[in-house]
This record gives sequence, structure tokens and C-alpha cells, in this order.
Amino acid sequence: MNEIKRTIKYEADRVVGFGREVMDVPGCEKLESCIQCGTCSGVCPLSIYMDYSPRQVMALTRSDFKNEVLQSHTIWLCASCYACTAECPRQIRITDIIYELKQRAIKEGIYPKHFTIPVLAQEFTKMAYQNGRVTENFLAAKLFLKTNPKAAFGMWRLGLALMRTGRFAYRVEKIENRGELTRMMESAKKHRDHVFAEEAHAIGGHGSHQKAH
Amino acid sequence: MTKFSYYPGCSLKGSGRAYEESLLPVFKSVGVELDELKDWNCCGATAYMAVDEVDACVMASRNLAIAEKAGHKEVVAPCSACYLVLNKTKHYLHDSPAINKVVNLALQEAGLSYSGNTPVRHPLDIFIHDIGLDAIKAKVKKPLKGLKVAPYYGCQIVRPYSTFDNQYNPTTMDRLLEALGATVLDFPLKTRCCGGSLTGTLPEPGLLCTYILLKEAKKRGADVIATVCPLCQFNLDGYHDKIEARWKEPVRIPTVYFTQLMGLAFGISAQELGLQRNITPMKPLGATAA
Amino acid sequence: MSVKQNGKEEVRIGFYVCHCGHNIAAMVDCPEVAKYIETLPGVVLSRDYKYMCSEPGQDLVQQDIREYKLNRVVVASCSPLLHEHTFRSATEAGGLNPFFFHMVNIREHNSWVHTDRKEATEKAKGLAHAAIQRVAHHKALETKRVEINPAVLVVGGGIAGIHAAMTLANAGKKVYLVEREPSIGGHMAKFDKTFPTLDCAACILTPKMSEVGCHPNITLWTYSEVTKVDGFVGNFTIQVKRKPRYIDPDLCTGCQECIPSCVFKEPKFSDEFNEGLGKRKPVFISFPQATPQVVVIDPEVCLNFKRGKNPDGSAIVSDKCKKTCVDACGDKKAIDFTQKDIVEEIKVGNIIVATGFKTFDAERTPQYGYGKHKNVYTALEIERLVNASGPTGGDVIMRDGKTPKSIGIIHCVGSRDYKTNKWCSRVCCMYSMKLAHLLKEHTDAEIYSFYIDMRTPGKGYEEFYNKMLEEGVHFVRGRVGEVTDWAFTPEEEGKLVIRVEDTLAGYVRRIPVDMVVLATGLEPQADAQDVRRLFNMSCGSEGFFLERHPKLAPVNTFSDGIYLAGCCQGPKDIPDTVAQAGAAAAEALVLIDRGYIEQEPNTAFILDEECSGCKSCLPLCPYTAITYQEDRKKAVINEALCKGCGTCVGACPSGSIVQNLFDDDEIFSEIAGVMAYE
Amino acid sequence: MSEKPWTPRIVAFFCNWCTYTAADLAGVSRLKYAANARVIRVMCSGRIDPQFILDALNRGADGVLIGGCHPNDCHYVEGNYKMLRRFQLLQRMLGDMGLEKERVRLEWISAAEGEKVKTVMNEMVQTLTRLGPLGIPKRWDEWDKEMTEMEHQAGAQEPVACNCGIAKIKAEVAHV
Amino acid sequence: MSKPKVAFYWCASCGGCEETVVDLAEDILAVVEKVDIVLWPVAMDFKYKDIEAMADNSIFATLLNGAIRSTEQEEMAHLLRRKSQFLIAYGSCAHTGGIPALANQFSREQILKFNYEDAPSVVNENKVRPQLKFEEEGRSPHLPMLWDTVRTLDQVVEVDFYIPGCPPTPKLTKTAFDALLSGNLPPKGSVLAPDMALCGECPRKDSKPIDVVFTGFNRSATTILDPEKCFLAQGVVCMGPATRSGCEAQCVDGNMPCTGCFGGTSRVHDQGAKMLSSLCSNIESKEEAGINKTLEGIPDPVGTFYRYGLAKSILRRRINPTA
Repeated sequence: MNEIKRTIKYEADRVVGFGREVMDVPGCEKLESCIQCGTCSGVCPLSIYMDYSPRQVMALTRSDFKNEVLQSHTIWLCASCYACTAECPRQIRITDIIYELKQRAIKEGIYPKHFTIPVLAQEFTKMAYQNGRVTENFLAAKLFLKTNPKAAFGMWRLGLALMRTGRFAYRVEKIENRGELTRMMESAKKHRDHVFAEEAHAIGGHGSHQKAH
Repeated sequence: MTKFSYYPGCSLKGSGRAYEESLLPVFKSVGVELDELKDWNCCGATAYMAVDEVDACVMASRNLAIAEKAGHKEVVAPCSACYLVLNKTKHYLHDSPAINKVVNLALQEAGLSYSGNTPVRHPLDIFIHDIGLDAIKAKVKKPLKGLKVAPYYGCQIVRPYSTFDNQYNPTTMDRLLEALGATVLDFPLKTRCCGGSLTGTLPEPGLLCTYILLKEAKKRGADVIATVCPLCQFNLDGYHDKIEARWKEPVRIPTVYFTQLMGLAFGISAQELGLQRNITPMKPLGATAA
Repeated sequence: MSVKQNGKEEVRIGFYVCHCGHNIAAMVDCPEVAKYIETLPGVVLSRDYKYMCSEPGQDLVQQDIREYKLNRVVVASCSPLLHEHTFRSATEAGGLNPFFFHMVNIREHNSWVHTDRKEATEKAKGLAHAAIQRVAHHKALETKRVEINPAVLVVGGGIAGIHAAMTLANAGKKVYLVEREPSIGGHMAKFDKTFPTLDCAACILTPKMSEVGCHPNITLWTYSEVTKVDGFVGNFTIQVKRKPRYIDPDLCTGCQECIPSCVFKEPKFSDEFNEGLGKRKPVFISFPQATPQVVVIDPEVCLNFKRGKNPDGSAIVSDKCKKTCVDACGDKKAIDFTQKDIVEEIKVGNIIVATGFKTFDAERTPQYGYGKHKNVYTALEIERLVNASGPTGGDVIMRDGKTPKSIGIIHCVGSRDYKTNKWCSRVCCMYSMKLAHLLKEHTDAEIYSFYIDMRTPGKGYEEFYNKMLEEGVHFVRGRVGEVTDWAFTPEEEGKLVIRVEDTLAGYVRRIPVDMVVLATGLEPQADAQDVRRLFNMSCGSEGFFLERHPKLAPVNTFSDGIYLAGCCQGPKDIPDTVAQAGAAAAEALVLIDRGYIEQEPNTAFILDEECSGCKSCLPLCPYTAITYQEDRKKAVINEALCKGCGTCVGACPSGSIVQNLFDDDEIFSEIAGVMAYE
Repeated sequence: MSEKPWTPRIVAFFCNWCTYTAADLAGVSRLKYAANARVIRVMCSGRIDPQFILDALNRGADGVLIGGCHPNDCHYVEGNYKMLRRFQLLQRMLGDMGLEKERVRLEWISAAEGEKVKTVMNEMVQTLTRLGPLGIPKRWDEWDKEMTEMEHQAGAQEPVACNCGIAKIKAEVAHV
Repeated sequence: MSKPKVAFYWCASCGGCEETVVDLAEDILAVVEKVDIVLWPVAMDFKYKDIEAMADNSIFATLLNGAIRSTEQEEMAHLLRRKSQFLIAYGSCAHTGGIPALANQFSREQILKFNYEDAPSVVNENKVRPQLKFEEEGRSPHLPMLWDTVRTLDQVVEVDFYIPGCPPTPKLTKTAFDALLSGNLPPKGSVLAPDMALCGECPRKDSKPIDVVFTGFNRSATTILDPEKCFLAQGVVCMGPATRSGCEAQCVDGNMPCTGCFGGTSRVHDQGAKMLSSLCSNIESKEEAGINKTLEGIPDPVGTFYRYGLAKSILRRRINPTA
């Protein structure tokens, strides 16, 4: 992109409260103490491809730049190798924060267009949800048809190799008791909101509230 | 004969079936019986966590509950992603009362329950700490003399929930391979990411990760890379063409499961161990010695 | 309104609530508290005032005492540990016995820790109510004086200990300086130059060291450790264990003939002083300017100890060795393998603890490859490497024999890191830049300095930073992710690669270098906890010794007569250390020159009439202050020995032991007071 | 304060050298915690007489917190052990007297542990809020009613016919 | 002029205190000739209305023993208070609640249920309980109501003096009488017994070493007791150190440890708490586990430390009788 772009940020560009929201999610609270040292980017094997470095994503999140963060490639480039989480001198659970951001991006549907990964995530989820299992090559096929069939074409050699070596699945794997799984997921949908509300209330007060690690 | 619950995960039934094919006989020969969880379901992997943490926990916890029902106190999860997700779920259930409540309500629907104390363990952990190197040495019939192996652990079994090995410099597989008589190389990238699912979705960055690993292994004179994870194996084995095309550099080097190497050393045939499933095949043992 | 107390005396209480500027007033409605207290029986007047501890505040108390014939004073302000003394004095100046005063803590325990003004105000009322009820029971008391032994013990012979000892000795006081190592000098003796002035550490330190060595008022015991501390401020009894160095210091002339003559022709044992970069013999002297100039024999490696040591420390002399050293020493006869541990017992009135710090163990941050890649060094190793008297005579030659052309210095190793040490070590930024300068000077290499935040708060420090920028040191703001030895690009081949985000440029970078220097942080000595117990001090959460008050008593500890100097209290640089050592010495001098201290009269005593002689209290007193008089069949407390803990009071089954300042009726009325207010 | 909703009232006894100082540190560090406790300073936890604890409860405290130096760290060598020993039996005895054992709490808090003061205070407020008021004085107002009141009830009560000695006890049970 | 009138009355008590009065033996005659006994239910007949008929304060002194635990006892306490110049709490029950006050560990319901239904010796299928009022042959007698809480006399009416003990000794009783009659009295509210703990007059005092620490507690019922040695030195709980003297250590003479019937000294608010404090402080162990092991020897602290004093203790009764 060689057109000149304005890069200044005005207060109106912030979605005030976003940072707080994220930091209130169990496991994400330590973001408060980020000192922007860049260790996360320093150890991230994929940071070299990111539009914002993990460190910047942390800063942007904390400063309420919701749109910038949710539209960034960064969160989708995370391969969740947890190197950043393991190395962060402030013990911030960066990988989990990135997960949190991915979830929000998907919920709000504002992830970068024609980006395969969120689609993969969703397709994967759907398949896992419906069949209880995931059959890789079917998933892959689906994915490529949804995103760019051309790429699928580019994969034919690999496909053949897999068939040759007998690593290719010809039918979709399913669990027997799919109803059971569905019931569970339904129940989760039913209860989650009020349970979380209750817990938040129970914790409240002056209490240093519980956190997921 | 000690028994463990066995959670294979989707890959070990699919592209990673060679892992299972080698895992079972090897465990058998050291006197461990794995019985597969009845009607287990996908752990949700990293993808599900990206969509919805709570649902992901519900999904994963069904397996833990089934395991608890089965009555063996420990679950073996060979796939790194499964290992991580199941452990992560345990942590969430322990740390977040809310998630715990939701999950248990969900489990009730299925007439299941989970008490929280079912350790999820990786085969490496069990081989080293339960069975022990001496017992393994004793089983070696064909030592892997002169076979130069680059031990590759990947990320998710050492970070962040693993307790059985050092997260900076894991050595369990190193020690195991040495016990098999192999020459274990100092492989500085042993815990560096292989690119994970990116290889499929965003080839450029994904394959770079894989390329770096192959390149370094080759440079250090490895005959073979040993891995513990079906996705790593897939990445390191499946994309040689693409990588060579992209970076104009020969990187062909076979990547096999550490259990396959154990099997070979135990004298099990390559066929039984599913070695024929490698896209870049490993040379038969004798040949490498030269 | 006023009430009669126990028949005779009429209690007239003056109550004062302090705003402490906004510190209290912001969270506590002071006028309302005053208004409430005014209504309580016995309260003659009740005021709120901006700063009670100020001159006018104290005058106010004194005037009121005279004007309103007050006989009790209560002040609600900060912690009694801070200002109780101030207000007691004011009360006394007003013509009352100081112990008719009582203090209420509504700042540290209230306004500073609460968020709801109403709740905080209610709490203040409750606490004040309690004090009003309590103070009515107060009695006139006399403080007791304890003589101060003018001698001082200084523990630790680093720059802090040296400076404190010299200050006291020059003031004409007797000083015992105890150092664990064979020579004094501490870490500073290992440094090459000192920031920001770059003057040579040895040049400024060694003169002070030799002064200490020959000062008539200083008894210097190196290679020794304090093993026992008894008594209290003014009269401590100390036991010092002196390890045998197998050399008689009085006979040794420091000629060091013994060293070349040792049967080990080549030095082959790791040299601690040079951080293991050099080698020494079993008989050695730590460094040329070591004080005292007395060699040491290392029993771990000397052949004469092949058959080990006796329990008392002396050698079970073996014939394995030709004892060439003894011949070399000749008729001086200074070498003595039969030397034993000596335990000295001394009496002192004050103690200065200056036990220093330990540098962070770089292997605890494996991502930087210390101990794995041989060209990764710690800062202290570099100090020796660039030092003219160091193992390489000042030439920067790496472990692989090469001279570095590019060097990366990594800041904050074992600092600001929640996985190792949370705190900032305060000196690393500066010493890293100093090393950058020295390394550049010695090697002309390209220097990269990786920092999180550049901290240069000190006279001439920022200027030094600027100097380094001008000298062309490449500063990269970013905490290094990893140091590895695998190459991705040709220029990385055979180098150590530093992977870091250059947070200012906004790129992740891979920077190949020949040498990596880890600016390791400062942490408490490994045995800090034992030392703490030995001297009955407290430690902060990070393990450094805790000062009595961060601002107002920075060198005092919670044990009177025991002071802190230098890095044992927290990381600090040489100027601050010296300043603190001087302050500690001054604190000691205060007591010594006054000659006595007044002790809180909170001692317990037994009501002789009432004591049934049940003997229950006897085993309880840790100071054996309680004795049983067989003839009278009663227990008595020796006030001189009583430290006022009140354990016996709480345990006397017939309530026949009472304690000044903390008597039953005082505490019961305090309980009634806090509960009276809803 | 009747209008304000009930919150637990805590009497705390802190030793001068460790816990009281820790509370000062909490203040200096501006940590924030619940305002329910009233701290009474003693030189050593060894001074704390079980009578104080009972008295505090009897005067309306919902809980009592005791703070002393960690084992081995007592400024007076071992006052804290003496407290620990008393506490063990006192807590059991209070149980026999119908009090929940969480109402009295013993904590070792060193001069450096300002944070711990905060957490302990907050935890205790949470626990007591869960347990609800102890309010012994209020209970006595209730209990003492039986002294005069019940006689009136007895008088007011309708006599019931006695069928051959088998007494009707409803009345009796009614107001038990 | 007529002799001063004296009354004896009993409430919740065992009658032991009456015995003491009788035990004054020949001294009783001395008393009798100095005073008119106008009321003494244990020894002579009288009617409630006789007392009611008396003028207020017409009785010189009333020695009332027994705790107050029923409406009738309360009524009598008030009546006698009104009629007497001096009301004296006589004996442990009136003074500190005594044995009856151990009932304060339970609710009335629990007590009635046990005594009329659950007690092994009871046969009562219909679970009949005493009722307050009933009609029979035209009469309607009514029973006093049993209280939930047992009280000391001074928790019901104002008391002038206390004579402690279960029972008080004849000697204390006589000196009390002498003091009353001679009119040289200590301040109102005094306990008419020495204000020093029992060890002061204990014959075994010297047999206690100065360094007794406890590693365990023996119970007098299950150990052979050395007849010479201080009980505490034998690891047996003796309330002596926390209990007023004046009994001349009679229990100790009988080789039984003091159980504390004289109550604490004037300087103590809670005899039991004080004894607990002193015993525990001298336990040897420094770890919770070890301490609790040692304390296993005191299975029932309430019964041990408040055998006679529960009503007078700071807490006075169990807080949640149902809990």
C-alpha cells in the first residue's frame, strides 16, 4: 500500500472500556501490569509476519483500541505455542488474551475478510460440535471451498501423498452418542450467563476475586 | 500389567495414525495396557478455544468425565494439542468456579460428573517416570547405533501446563533416544513452533516455521527428526515440496514419531510401526549407520 | 463534662483529631469525629486540627493542658510507631506525665486503606472512643534508663561496613569489624571503574581498606562470622567464630613467599575473587591489595588436609605433602596447620549490619544461554575481565580465546522479572553503560545495549547516558527474548544471535554478536534469613532487611540499637551506600554520646498480696525475669530483665500480674470502647 | 447506624512488632481493604488473654482476628507459640459453645506482609458476611425476655382439660 | 428489741448448702439465739403469703442458695429481695450458676425432650410433658415455667454479698454471720472469701516444681493420683490456680483436684478462660499437631473450666443451642 494514510489517533477512535472488559476476564487481568518490554514479540516465532507485534496488541487493548486489535492479523497469526506466556516477565497470559480477542473478533464478525483462520476455527467447531470428531481432510476440503478453491487445487499433491500413505480418511468420523454431546452444549448455552453473573456477584465485595490460571 | 485410559484424539485416527500404530505395541511391550475411552469426542483443539472457551471446556470435559467413569486414574493423551487442551480444561475447571459450574451442569445432562482429579499425561512422561529408562533399555533388541536424531518436542507439551520436563530445555525424549542407542543432537529449536495449523491456512508464515526447523536439523547432520505430535509430524513431513519450491533449498529429512524409533529398537517391524506412512520415508536402519 | 476515676482523681481528657493535610481529612470527617468525642464522659475538650505533629499543633496541646487543667491527652492521627514519642513529649512539656497520653491510628490503619468516607469516619469514631475509655485508666509512669556500651559491632567489610567502621573509629569509638571473606573490600574491590565518574574502584577503596587494617580503634576479624547475639540495645553480647586460615596473622609479614613455593607449581583451583575466570593455589591471597595482607590456606584443596580436619577445624596433618610452604616461611613460622576455630565473645552497645548482596545467578534465565554458550558472561565477570589486575591483565579475551568484535549487553537479567526477582536492581542500567564504555575502550567492538527502561536517576548519570550515546553504543529498547546459536542468515553463522523486538523502531530483530553480557541484578545474600533471625530483624517480601520506616527511619531496624547500611537493605549504588553507612554510624553515635536510652516502661509486675505462688508464670518468661521466692512462696518479676511482652500477664490464672501501658482494665476498656460505637 | 445494612464487626488484636507494623505498611502502600476491623495493639500476641476474645464477642463483635509474628520470628522469642496454644483450645471450646470456628482467626503476619493484612481482612469479612451476625448483646435482649414475659404468656394461656393425666403439651411446645 | 430476722431459701440447688447451715453444728445455736429464723423451707413449714405479708426490708438478711431457672424462683428472688435488707447469694449456684448452669449448654427443649422422652430410664410413649396449667376436679393448678437459660442470683436481682462454695464451708458461713451481725462489712458486692487463689493455702504447694510444662493431660478418674504431689505436676487439671481460696483445700485433702467451685478472684472476669490460658501457655509443643495431641487430655473444656461458673462466665450460655 503506497497511498499516504493518516495515522494519528483521536479519543473518538477508542472504544472506552474495552481494555477493562478484557482485563476483567479471568486469566487476562495481569495485562494491567504490562511494561511493554517486548519479550512476547521477541520470542514469538510468528511476530515477524504480524501487522502489530504482540506487545503492541497488548498496548492497544489496554488503551481501548478495540477495532485496531480485532481487525489485526496478529491475533490470527498466533499459533498458540505459548512462548510469550512462558516468557513474559510479568506473567501475563498473552496467549489466553489473544484467544479472548479471537473470540470477540468472531462474535463481532469483524475479523479481516478472506482470512482463512477464523473460518477454519468456526468450521472446525461446527464439525466437532456436530460429529463429536474432526476428520482433517474433510475439514480442509470444506475450508478451501469456503475460502479460496484455488489454494485447494494447490494442495492436490499433498492430498495424493496422503492417500498413497494411507493417511487419508474416506468417511467422516462420528461419535455414537451425538445427542448426549448436543444436550451438554445446549445446557452450557442455557446456564452460562446466569452462572457467570452469580459467580461475579459472589466474588464481588472487597474480595480479591478468583482467577483462572 | 498397568492400565491407563487412552485418549487418541482425532489425528491419531486420521493423518497421524502411524503414531497410534507405533504407540500401542511399544506400550504393550513395556507392559502397559491402554484402553481407549469409550466414545470419546474431539478435544476441541486450539480452534475451539478461539471460538468459545466455555464451550471448549464443556466439550473437553466430557472426555475427562468418561475417563473418570472408566475408573483408571490416569489418561494418556499422545497428541500435543489434546494434551494441552485437556490439561488447560482441568486448570480452568479448578480456577474458575463459574466455568466449573457450567461444565458440571452440562455433564449432568449426560449423566456424567468430573471430580477434577484425573491426571492427563503424555507418553514421554510415562516412559521416563513410570516405566523408567532401565526397563526400556532392557527391551532394546536392535540399538539405533549411529542414528543421528534431532529431538523435536514442539511447544504444547512443554508450555505452559507441562510439569514433567523443563520448558526451556526438555530432555525426556533425549534421554529416551539415548537409551535406544541413538546419537541425540543438540537441537536448539527443540521447542520452537512448527507453524501449527498455519501451514494450511497461511502457508507463508506457517511453512517458514517448518522450514527453519528442517533447515537447522539438516545443518546439524540429523538423519531423522523425532517428534511427539501428529501435527508437527504432518508439517515436518508433508510440505517438503512446497518448502523447497519456496526457499530453493533441499530440506528433505524424514520426521518420525519417537514411538516409531522405540519400536524399531524393540525389534518391531517398520511396517507394523506405520513407517511406510511417511511421505519422506526414513532409510532402513542399517543404511543410516554408514 | 468530667467523671471521677476510681474515687479520687477527676479525669479531664483533651482529644485532638489530626487532618494530616488531606491524608486523613480526605477520607475521615475530622470535625464530625471531634463532635462525637466531645459528648463522651471525661472529655473536657475535643478539637480537629490540620497538622497535630506541627509546632503549633504541639503547642496547642501544651496550652490546653494548662488552660483546661487536662490530665489526659488523646491524639488521633498517624501510627504511634511514627509520632507517639512526639506527642508524649508535648504532653510532658505541658506539665503532665507523658504516659497520660494515648494515640489513635486513623491514617495508616484507616484513611489510607479505606475507600468509603462514611465507613472510615465511623471507624475513626470507634477507635477514638476506645482511646478515650482507655486513657482514663492510664497511670503516671517513669521510663527506665539503660546505659549504652560505647563499643560498636559492624558486620560486613564491604564499602558500607568499611565506611561505617571508619566513621565510628574516627569519632574515637571502639569498633569490631567482622567479615566473612579472607579480605575486606566486598564487591567494590572487584570492580574496575565506578560510574559515572569512571574513577578506578581500587584507587578509591584500597586506601580506606588499609586504614581500617591499621586503625587503633578497629579490631578487624576477617574470615569470621557472628554466631550468636544476646541482649538488647546498649548491652549486646556477641559471639564471633573465627575460621582458621592456618596462618598466624601476627607472625605473617605478608611476604607471600609461601605461594610460589607451594607444591602445586601451577595454580589450578577456581579463583573466587576472579569469578572463576582465573586460577589460584591452595595457599593464596585473594587479591594484591587484600586486607589484611595475610595469605590463606584452603583446607578443601591443600594436601595437608588430605586426611581431613578435626571437629575443631585443625588439620589431621597428613604426610602427603612436602610442606614446601613451611620451609619457604622459614623462621617466621607463620604457617600453622594446627590452628582451630576460635570463638570470641565481645560486648557492644550498637550493631551495624552491612552484609551486602549477592548477584543473580544467570543460569536461572536459561533463555540467555549462560553456562550453555561459553561466550555469554555475567557483568561481574566482565568487571574482572577488563580489570588490569584481573585474570587476563585487562585484555578482553573470551573463553574461546578470541576478542569480541560485537557485544550485546542485556539489562534487567533477574530484575523486574516476576519469574525471578520483581524489583529493579537500580544499578544495572548505569553499570551496563559503564561496561559498554570499558568494553568499547578495550576492544573497539560494536556494542548493543538492550534495556527495558533506561534508569539514570543520579548526579551526572543522565549525562553519562548521553556520553554513551555519543560514543555510539547502539541502544535497543526491548527485553531480549532469547540468545541462541543457530543461524538463519549467513552473517549469523558461528555467532550468538539475540532475538529482540526493537520496540522503538517497531521491528523484531535478530542481532548476531560474538559476546553477550548479562547485567545480572542484585538479590539478598543466600543466608539473609538466618542473619535476620540472628539479629532479630525483619525482611521485606523480597528478602532484603527491613528498615524501621521507609522515609523517617531508613537505617534503623525494629530492634533498637541495630542499624542497616548498604545493599543488605536493598539495591543501591556506591554513593548511596556510603551515605547510608554514614547515617547508620551517626545513629549509633547518637546513643553512644547520650550514654543511655530510655526504655518503654511497659514492664509487668506481680501483685505481691494477691500472688498465690502457683508457679504457672515461671516457665513462660523467655528472659527468666520471673523468679520464685521459696521463703515467701511468691513469684517476683525482675524489672530490669522484663522486656514487657505481657505473656505472663495473659497467662496468670488469678489475674495477679499486671503490665504498665497494657493492663487488663486498659485493654478491656479499649474493647468496650470499640464496641460501644456502632 | 441502625439504618445501614448489617456488616460484620471485627475486633483485631495485633502484635506491635509484626502484624501492627504490617498494617502500617499496608497503609503506607495505600492498599485498600474492608473497614470492618478495629485494631487493638498489644506488644506481643502472647499478651492476648482469652478473656479479651470472649469479651469482644460478648460485646457484639461478629469475629475476632489475632495477628502475631511467624513461628521463630517472635520479637519476644516465643510469645506467639503461647498464643497458638491458647488459641487451639479456645477455638475448640467456642465450638462447644455454639460458635462457628471461623469467627476467631489466628494469622501470622510479618512486618513485611502488608498484602497479607489486606487479604486476611477481606477474607474474614467475606467469611463473617456468609456466617451472618453473631450479635450476642442482641441475643441477650431476646433471651432475657423470658424473665418476665414468659410468665405472662403462661398466665394468659387457656387452661386445657386434663383427660386422665395425659397432659396436652401443645401450649408448652408452642412458645418453646 | 426483737432479734434480727433471718431467712434461708433455696432455688435450683441440691440442698447441699442447707446441709452446711446444719453443719454449723453447735455454732447454729449461737446463731439461733442471736436471730429469728423466719423462713427455712428445708427445716420448717411456711406459706408464701406469710412472707408476702411481711413489711419490706423487715428481714435482716436472706441467704439464698441455688441458681434461678424458673419463673417461680424468679418470683421468690424478687420477693425476698424486697423483704430483706441484705440479700446474700449463698453457695456456687446462686453465686456463679453452679452445676445447674451447665444446662446453659442446651436449650430448654433439648432438656425437656431428653428428660421426658429420650433418657434411657424414661418410659413415656405418649411423650407427655408437664404443662403449665390444667384443670382437674375444678382446681386449676399451674406449674412454674422452666427457663431456657440458668441465671445466677445477681443476674435476676441485686445482691449484697456472696458466700462461695459448693457448698460453702461452715467456717465461711459463720464468719459471714459474725460480720453481718457485728456490722463491720466489706464493700457491697464483695465475695466473703479470701481474694487469693487456692494454691495459697494448698498443702501440696511446695511439691510443684517451678518448671511444669505439659505434654499431655491425665484425668483424675483414669489415673492413680500421688497423694502428696501437686496435681498439675502430675498432669492433672486442677483449677486451684484460678480459683479463690477459703475452702481450706478440702478436695485436695481428699486427693481430688480442685474443680473451681469458689469461682475466680476479683481480678478475673472469666475463671475458665484464665485457667485455659495458663494451662495452654505451658504446653510444651510448638506445632499445632503436637499441641492438639496434648489437648486431647481435655475432651470437655466447657465442663472442665466452667463446672460451676458457666452462668457467670463471659459468654454465659451456648450461642446456637440447636447448632
